[in-house]
Amino acid sequence: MDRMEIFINTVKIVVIFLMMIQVVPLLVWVERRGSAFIQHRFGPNRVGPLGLLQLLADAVKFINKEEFVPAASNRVLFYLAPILALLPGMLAVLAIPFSTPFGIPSFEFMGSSYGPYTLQVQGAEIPLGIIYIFGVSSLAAYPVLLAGWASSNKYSLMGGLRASAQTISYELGLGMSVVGVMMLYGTFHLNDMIAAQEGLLAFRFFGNEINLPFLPNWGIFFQPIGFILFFVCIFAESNRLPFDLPEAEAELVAGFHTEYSGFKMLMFYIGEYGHMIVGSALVVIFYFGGYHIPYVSEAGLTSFVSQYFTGEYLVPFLVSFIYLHVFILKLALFLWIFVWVRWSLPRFRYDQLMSLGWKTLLPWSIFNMILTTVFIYAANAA
Amino acid sequence: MTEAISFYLIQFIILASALAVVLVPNPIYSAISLAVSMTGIAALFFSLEAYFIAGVQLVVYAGAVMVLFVMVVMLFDLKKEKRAFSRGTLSRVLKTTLSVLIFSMIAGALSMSFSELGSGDSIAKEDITRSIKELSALLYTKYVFAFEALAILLVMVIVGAIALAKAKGGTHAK
Amino acid sequence: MEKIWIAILLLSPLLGAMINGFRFRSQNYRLAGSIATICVGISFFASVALFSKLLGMPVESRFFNVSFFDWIQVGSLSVPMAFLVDPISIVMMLIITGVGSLIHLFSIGYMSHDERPAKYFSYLNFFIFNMLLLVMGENLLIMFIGWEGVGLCSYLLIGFWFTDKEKAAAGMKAFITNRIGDAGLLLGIFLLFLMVGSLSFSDINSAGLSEDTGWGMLTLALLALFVGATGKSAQIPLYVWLPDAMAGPTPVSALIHAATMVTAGIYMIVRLNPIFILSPNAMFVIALVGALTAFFAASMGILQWDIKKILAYSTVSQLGYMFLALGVGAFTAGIFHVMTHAFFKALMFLGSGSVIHAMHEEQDIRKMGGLKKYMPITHWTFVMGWLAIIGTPFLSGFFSKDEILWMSVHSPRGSWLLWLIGFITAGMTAFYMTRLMTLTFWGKSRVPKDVHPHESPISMTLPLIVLAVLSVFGGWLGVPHGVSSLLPGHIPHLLEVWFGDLIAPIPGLGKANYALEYSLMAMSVLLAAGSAFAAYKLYTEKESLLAAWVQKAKGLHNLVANKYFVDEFYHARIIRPCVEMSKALWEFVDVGFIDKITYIVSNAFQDLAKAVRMTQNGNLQRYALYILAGLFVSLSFVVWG
Amino acid sequence: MLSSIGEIGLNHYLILSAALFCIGMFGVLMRKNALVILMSIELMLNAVNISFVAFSRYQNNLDGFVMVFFVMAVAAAEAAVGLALAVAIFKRFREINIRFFEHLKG
Amino acid sequence: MISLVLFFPLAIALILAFLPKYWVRPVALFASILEFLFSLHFVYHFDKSTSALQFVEQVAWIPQFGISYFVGIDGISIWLVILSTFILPIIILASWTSIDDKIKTFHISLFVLLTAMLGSFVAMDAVLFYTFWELSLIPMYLIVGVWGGPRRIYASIKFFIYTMFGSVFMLLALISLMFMAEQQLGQMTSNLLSLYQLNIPYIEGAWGNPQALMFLAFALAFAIKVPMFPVHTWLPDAHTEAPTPGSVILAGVMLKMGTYGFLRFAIPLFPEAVNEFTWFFMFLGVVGIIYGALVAMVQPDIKKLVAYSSVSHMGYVVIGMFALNAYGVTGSIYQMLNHGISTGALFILVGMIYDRTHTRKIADYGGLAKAMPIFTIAFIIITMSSIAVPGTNGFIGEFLILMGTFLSDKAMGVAAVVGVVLGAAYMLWMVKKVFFGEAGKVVKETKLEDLNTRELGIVTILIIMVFWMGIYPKFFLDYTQVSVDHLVENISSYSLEVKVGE
Repeated sequence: MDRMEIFINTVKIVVIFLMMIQVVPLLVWVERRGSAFIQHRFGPNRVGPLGLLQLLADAVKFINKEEFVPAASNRVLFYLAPILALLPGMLAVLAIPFSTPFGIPSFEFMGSSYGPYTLQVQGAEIPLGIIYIFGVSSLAAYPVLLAGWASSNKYSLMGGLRASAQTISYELGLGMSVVGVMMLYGTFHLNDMIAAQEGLLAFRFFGNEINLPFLPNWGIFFQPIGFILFFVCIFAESNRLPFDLPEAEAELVAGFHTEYSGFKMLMFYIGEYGHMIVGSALVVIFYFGGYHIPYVSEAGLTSFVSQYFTGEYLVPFLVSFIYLHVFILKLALFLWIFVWVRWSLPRFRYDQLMSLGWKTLLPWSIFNMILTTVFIYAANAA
Repeated sequence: MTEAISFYLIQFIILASALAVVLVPNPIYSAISLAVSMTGIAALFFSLEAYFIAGVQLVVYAGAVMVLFVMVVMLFDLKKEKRAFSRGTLSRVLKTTLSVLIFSMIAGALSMSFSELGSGDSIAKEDITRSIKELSALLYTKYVFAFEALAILLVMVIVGAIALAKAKGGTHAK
Repeated sequence: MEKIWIAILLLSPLLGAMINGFRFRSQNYRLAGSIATICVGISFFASVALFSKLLGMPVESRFFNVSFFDWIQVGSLSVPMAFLVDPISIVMMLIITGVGSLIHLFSIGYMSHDERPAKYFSYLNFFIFNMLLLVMGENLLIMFIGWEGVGLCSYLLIGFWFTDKEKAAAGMKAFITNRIGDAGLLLGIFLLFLMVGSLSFSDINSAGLSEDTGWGMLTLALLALFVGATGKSAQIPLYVWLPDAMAGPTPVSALIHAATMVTAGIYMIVRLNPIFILSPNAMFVIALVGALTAFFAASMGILQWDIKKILAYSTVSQLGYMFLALGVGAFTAGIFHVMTHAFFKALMFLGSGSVIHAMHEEQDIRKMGGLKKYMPITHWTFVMGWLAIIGTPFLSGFFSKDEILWMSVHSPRGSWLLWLIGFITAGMTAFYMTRLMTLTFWGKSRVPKDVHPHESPISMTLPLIVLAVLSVFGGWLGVPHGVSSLLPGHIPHLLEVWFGDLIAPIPGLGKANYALEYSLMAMSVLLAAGSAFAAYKLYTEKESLLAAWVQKAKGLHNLVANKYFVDEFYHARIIRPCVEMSKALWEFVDVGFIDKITYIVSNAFQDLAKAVRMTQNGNLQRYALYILAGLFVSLSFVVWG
Repeated sequence: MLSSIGEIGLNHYLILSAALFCIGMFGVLMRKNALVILMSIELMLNAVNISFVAFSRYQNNLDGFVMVFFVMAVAAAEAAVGLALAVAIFKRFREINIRFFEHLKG
Repeated sequence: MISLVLFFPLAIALILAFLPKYWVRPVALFASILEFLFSLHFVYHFDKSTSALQFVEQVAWIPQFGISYFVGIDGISIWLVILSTFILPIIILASWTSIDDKIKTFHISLFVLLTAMLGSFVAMDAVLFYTFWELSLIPMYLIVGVWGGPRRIYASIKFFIYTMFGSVFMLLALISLMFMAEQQLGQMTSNLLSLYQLNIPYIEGAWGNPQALMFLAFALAFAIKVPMFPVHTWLPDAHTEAPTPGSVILAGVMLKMGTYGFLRFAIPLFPEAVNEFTWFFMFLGVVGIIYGALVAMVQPDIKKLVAYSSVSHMGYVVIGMFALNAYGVTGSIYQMLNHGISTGALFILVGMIYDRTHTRKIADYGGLAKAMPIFTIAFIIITMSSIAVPGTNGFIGEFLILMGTFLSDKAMGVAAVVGVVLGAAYMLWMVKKVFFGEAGKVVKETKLEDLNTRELGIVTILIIMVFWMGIYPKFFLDYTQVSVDHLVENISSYSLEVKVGE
């Protein structure tokens, strides 16, 4: 790994990070427009076409707002919390594979030659993707907690405690529901998982090959229960409705970020949306074939592209490009579901939330795990 | 070289935050420093190519245990302590001296026995997935008894912790 | 055949005891008394049967030795459950069952007002059983069963009215005093076993032990046995229990404390006479103790006011005579006196019982007097007993007592001193018995107004009559040679003939000097008559004179009236120190010393523990420091070691 | 001595581990606050974990990893109970001084 | 068969743990009777003509040290085994109503205790013996400490520490014996039969005299258990504070473990030392007899009086044993049984009256005979057995002991005979105060009921035993005779054989 590659990778990571940040205002817009759509009203439509420039206006507002810090607060932590809030989402997104890798031909720069390189459309190819993501996102409890405490406000503290408790509780269900997926694909590697979902539905059952060519070979067909559990947990993890107890307006004003305003508030938003993105991306990867197109294999796509374009580097790049958009499309769909759900379902009570987490999701995920084990055994039994 | 740099960086973070844990009089900073330290240790494991362990370290320690600590500290609303250290000049001197002495003894002993332990060259990079499979195989065969014992321990701990936390203050209850 | 007779003989009273024992709550005194009396009657019948069998056997083998089963067998000690019926034991058996059945009969009437007659008869039957074991035992150990058994029954019967503390205490006193004697007896048994290697009477008597003129082992053994005898037969120094034993029902006093149990010691010595004869020193001690007991007991009897106590001291005194006889080697005379004494003393006790019954449990002779007219049968039978005991010529007491006095002079083991004591005692006996008669039956009536004396029922008077007859004529079984030579038809000394070889002859016994014997006899008859007359006079007409004498010899009177302060002496010098010492042992040795040592040791450990505990003050960080120090030390070994 | 600064070997990890351990130990010994003591214990446990992983990695042996798992599980358990104890103590004394545990002596 | 008898109670203890409370008593009673019937197997199949060990079972336990599970019965131990199993149903019956707290634990303790006691009597391996010996402490400790009187904790700890103190020395001596076995036999062993073969050096008059030291170490442990004179003070406290069944089992069986230990271990293992110290132990025994009797005389508490009488009675057992002749040894074995029956019965009777009046102060009683005639009769019969009136069991034992003692040492014999008198004195004194005289305080105040059927049953069984053993002792003595003869004849080179064909 030479310096240039490091440089390229750094640039790539920065780009991915920036992309994630840029998605946030977009999502805010979607959220507001979407909620208006669902509630049969207009939403922001004054600034720019379709109100798209509202995002910019908001950004300006955020930046220019007064820096308000409660007098009794712990200043260090008060500032630290929003910064930390960015971290989990940011780090987790690095491990998401958005598309197939493509090559970069060798080139000369400043008198020395570099390359050729293979570029992953992914922050870093981390060997144990899932573990890494879980590990990093488990840190998400801190900012909330710190923010709540540092604000020196009862509502904030309550919100922070609720949030962290919720995060920890649902992390269990989350982790357990994914175990099924891991067992199914026999790997922690996200790329391998995506690769395994290529093509049409085929599996073994008591040693018999069974093909169902009318369906794509997606995880959801193998893990329906796991999918539901995982999806629910993702909602809870990202503190969104119907699990937004930490910031339940009616009870806690705005929970842990009651005292936050302006840019710091924005950072919490970024963190939250980052979670949504990572969660949606994981759903796509685990259960919906990642960047793969249904009924179209990678080889098929390559040959299709090769019909119109040639070039050792160009074709993979284009394939990668197509896959990237397929992935983004799928991602967007799930992000929309997030928004949809938010405006459709009422909020749980806190005890209902906890009992749902511990008494429903966790047992079911364990049941799913056992079921998966049995099926895997059945599949290989001859 | 990169390895060395990253090692020293991580090492610096770990030790600095560990010292902060011990020395900072405010428990909340201690807790946060510890979380940082844990994350640093996870990074160290990562650099040692123990990815799974690193992930678990993050999930268990940084993600769960330390959150609990922070929560408890916050619940009790512990402020900066006036006297963070226990009393007794003699015992303080003794404790400090002994800690330092023991560290220097271990370090000295390690340095002197450097050649015997071999260097990092012998690291064989392995297929990580396979190594995790081996790890789990080991866990469920050779160490299965310990594993089951651990399960029992955890159940007992759950019960015990709940009982303790729910207790009304025992015989000292006012 | 004789096995069955013996079994019947023994088991019949036991069966009676058990029947009455299991229905001890019963108040039906007639049924209980009948059962008991019949059971003893059966025994008596069996005794007679055995007696007649013995009569029909040749002299050399005139005994039954019947073994039922092996009782104890350890090492070379083999004790069979065996019984010996020979001329000596048959005499005792006849006395026991005969007098016993009469007393049982008497008891039916006597106990008619009692709450627990069945229990009483059960005890009484059990006593008979034990007494039979005592006399029939073929070896010392069987005898010992009976020996302790009669003690037990005596204890139970003395304390029969246990709600009275005094009576319970009297029972206990009897048992414990007897126990002291028993301890001696046990030692004697051990010594004999050591010397002979067997406990069987026949083995011991025919072991061929050599004469012990000094104070050798044999003498010691015999003295140990004699200690046992002093306990059971109430001799100095262990006689104290017998007067107190009068706390029991009067028939009990008659049966146990006059006729049978107290003679066990005499029986035992007679049983072992061939070896007793071998030790002159032991014999002398026995004679001396017997003579002294006779004397002192008689003197104490003079000043008693309790009718039964007088009889009790009289019994002790008469027992002293018997031991005197044994001590001088006149074993036959001893047994003879046992027999006659059984008759007249039982008679007098039963008579006194009749009186007491009539007087509603009043025993003080100062509150009696003139009872003659109220209860003529009792009076006349009592007169027979009185005459017998004071030695009226040709009545039973005369023959036996004078034989003893004569033998104490005549026998080479005897001496004039012994005779003198016996002679004076005979005078005193006449005195106090006459005093008793005078105050009780004759003279003015001092009976309280609310008491109406009456004659007892036939079941009580019948035994009196039978015993009176026996008291009068019983002496003819042992007519002394001297007297016999005077009498027409030469009635021989039947007992002597009957015992034959069983009684070892006294070595060196010379030819009898009949003249001396006659004169001694005359002297004692005169003395008895004189003192009897004096007593009558003093207690009927010359009471002022008596009072003056008492006034003059105040100290002596006081001493004698208080029984020489022996009880007080025992209490103050033996029992109390013993208890005090025990208390001291408990408080100072057990609690004060041994426990204290353990406390000191344990406190030392506790203090040490306290010191160590300072390191365990609960300070967790201190603990951690210890761990660290340990780690440091062990690491030091690794690094520098 | 260390052969070179640049080359990272097993000893580096071990010394790091030792340092971390001693820091934790120092905390256990010196701090008054029971919570901080618990944290220090976590530090010590992690120090042990580091040396386990390092050994395991350098000796090509997976047993060390397994041990790390166990250590972690036990540490988590210890933290749970320790915190519950701290809560109990806090309820009583409104403070979490380690000296209050002395009241537990019988 | 021994193992069955030995571990059946343990199994029952386990079963009891899982039974509902109201089943515990009936099951325990039934099991204890069954156990007694099992143990009668030994009586029926015992070969009286040999001194060899019978019913032997041997399984290696810790073969590295030559320790084995080795059990057997001979004439010395057979009746003690039967006594233990005989006492248990009686105890369970006697505690039927008096123990109403934690009955399950109580019965479990009883059964475990039975196993421990039986184990000590049948163990023919020194380490096995030691194991059972120590095991017996724990249930007894619990029985005294949990169900005892007001000062139960003090008493139980005193009991425990005293006994433990002695046992430690025994363990030391035991270990050195095993090492000696390694030197002499080439292999470590704790098999008693092998240990008998050892030639333990005896150096006359030397302080480091190994045999004497080992003997004293063993003797200390046994003497404390017996208990002999200077180390007896735990007994009155333990007896007074223990509940009735505890006292019964303590007096009835546990004390015998000490005297049995003397007979099985101390005497045959160390013949020269025994020779040297015989006078000393006889002296202590005699002191114990007289001292116990004297101190019993002034006790204000019935139970304490009976406890001191135990000291006195056990003194007889000790002197009988050290007489080292057939009479003495037989007598002391017999006296162990007697003491078990009669002192046990006394404790049961005292317990019965205590249940009714809740006082044991002699001064509170008086005139009880009027209120409870049957009880009185029973008590007096047992008293007679205790003071060794002929015809009862006590006489046979005491007579043989006194005779044996007298034959071996006259002075001791004479002194011991004094105890006979004192024994009668304190018992009768107590009987007089409690049963006779006018009605005392509690007798007046309490409505006393005479013995009920259950109590009468217990007492009747015991009284039958009293008379059976007193009237036909041959039945019992026949079993012990050969073994005892073998012991006293070969005292300097004792050895035991295992019955051939086992």
